[in-house]
Amino acid sequence: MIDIKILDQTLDTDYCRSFVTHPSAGGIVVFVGTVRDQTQGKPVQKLEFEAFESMAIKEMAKIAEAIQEKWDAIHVAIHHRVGTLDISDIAVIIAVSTPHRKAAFEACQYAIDTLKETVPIWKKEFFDDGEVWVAAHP
Amino acid sequence: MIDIKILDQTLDTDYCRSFVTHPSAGGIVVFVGTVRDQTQGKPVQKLEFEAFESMAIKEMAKIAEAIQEKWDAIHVAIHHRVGTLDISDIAVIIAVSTPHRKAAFEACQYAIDTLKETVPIWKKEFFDDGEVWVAAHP
Amino acid sequence: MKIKLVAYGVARDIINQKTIDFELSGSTVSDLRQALFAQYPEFEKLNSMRFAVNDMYKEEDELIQAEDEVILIPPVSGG
Amino acid sequence: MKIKLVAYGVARDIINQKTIDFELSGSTVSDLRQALFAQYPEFEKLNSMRFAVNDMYKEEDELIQAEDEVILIPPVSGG
Repeated sequence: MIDIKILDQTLDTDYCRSFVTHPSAGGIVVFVGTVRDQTQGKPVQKLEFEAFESMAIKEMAKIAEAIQEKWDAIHVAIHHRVGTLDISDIAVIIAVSTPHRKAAFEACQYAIDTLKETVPIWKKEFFDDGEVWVAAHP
Repeated sequence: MIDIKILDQTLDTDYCRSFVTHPSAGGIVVFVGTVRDQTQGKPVQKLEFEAFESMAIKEMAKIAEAIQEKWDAIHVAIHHRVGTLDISDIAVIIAVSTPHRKAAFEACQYAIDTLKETVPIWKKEFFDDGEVWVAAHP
Repeated sequence: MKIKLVAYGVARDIINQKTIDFELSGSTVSDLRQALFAQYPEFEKLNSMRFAVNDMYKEEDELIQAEDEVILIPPVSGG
Repeated sequence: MKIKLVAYGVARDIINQKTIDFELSGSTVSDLRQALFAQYPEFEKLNSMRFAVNDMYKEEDELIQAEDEVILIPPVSGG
């Protein structure tokens, strides 16, 4: 099964862990991305995430399907937060269960790496002296 | 910080995730090992875990310290269950936070691989027709 | 032909609005890129700009139809 | 010398009890291994057998003291 969500409220690690739990699973790997307090040494006050939701959901589903195809993943949950986040808030959760644990690590890492390249979600960092769309400019 | 526990009650994924959360963390990876319903095709009824607790705690702490040393892990939580477990129950949780996410995947995988080699904990599988200490014999 | 553009993130800041009607003389994504960058030179400074129609990324040589709503996708930064 | 052995997992099944007093003629882990395996040949069938004193694994050439409590550690299978 696949569970893809874009939410404007606190993400739930245990929900995702529970969703991917399966009697045949040999390993569950959960990646949790949280808001860092600085970017290259500059203190971050807060973040805003904006998504092109219909396409973001489809791109996340593509990642989940690719994982099921390539690593025989049993269940996959990908939840992404939007709206305003404070330091240490959870921005993304990716949970993967596989028959053998090595595959769960590889699949989960592939998922977060790919999400950061393909899913139309944008992060704006707020500093003391201004705001910046992350990764927009060189 | 390091949180090492051997518990005879349900392990808590969200506690471990929360424990390793840190404002400087770029990634949190949580491995959750659950009880599988079969071993090489033979249905498993339940499991029992037995630990040589004083040494198991120390060996788990060594793993956590090695992770902090080698991958600059910020916080590490390793919780292992003992006693009787049913199918899909959580046997082990390893949570690691690091400044950059790639390190969290590597460190967490190292931790579970090493735990399975060095930590004095033993698993007995119960089948319809008998019971077996896992990995004891070729 | 006239198409509708929808902008997210820094692309919305550059065109200064979420949606605009855009007069496109060519017919491919590449034509749109050139016309858009000519009108808003700030796009040149971005790390990348992609375009999507019907929730799918479009390659440079793909065609744009008159009724299409084209989404402007600047460098993504989720996760 | 007389030492105390404490057995876990399949090792406890083999010696049929959790702790025994064991008469050891040699002084190293290697000597203990030989004497123990001679008395309980079932140990030969295991994938591995390690020994620990004071919560630490002991190598084959390390010494065992008369007051030591030696833990028998058959193949571990945690996780």
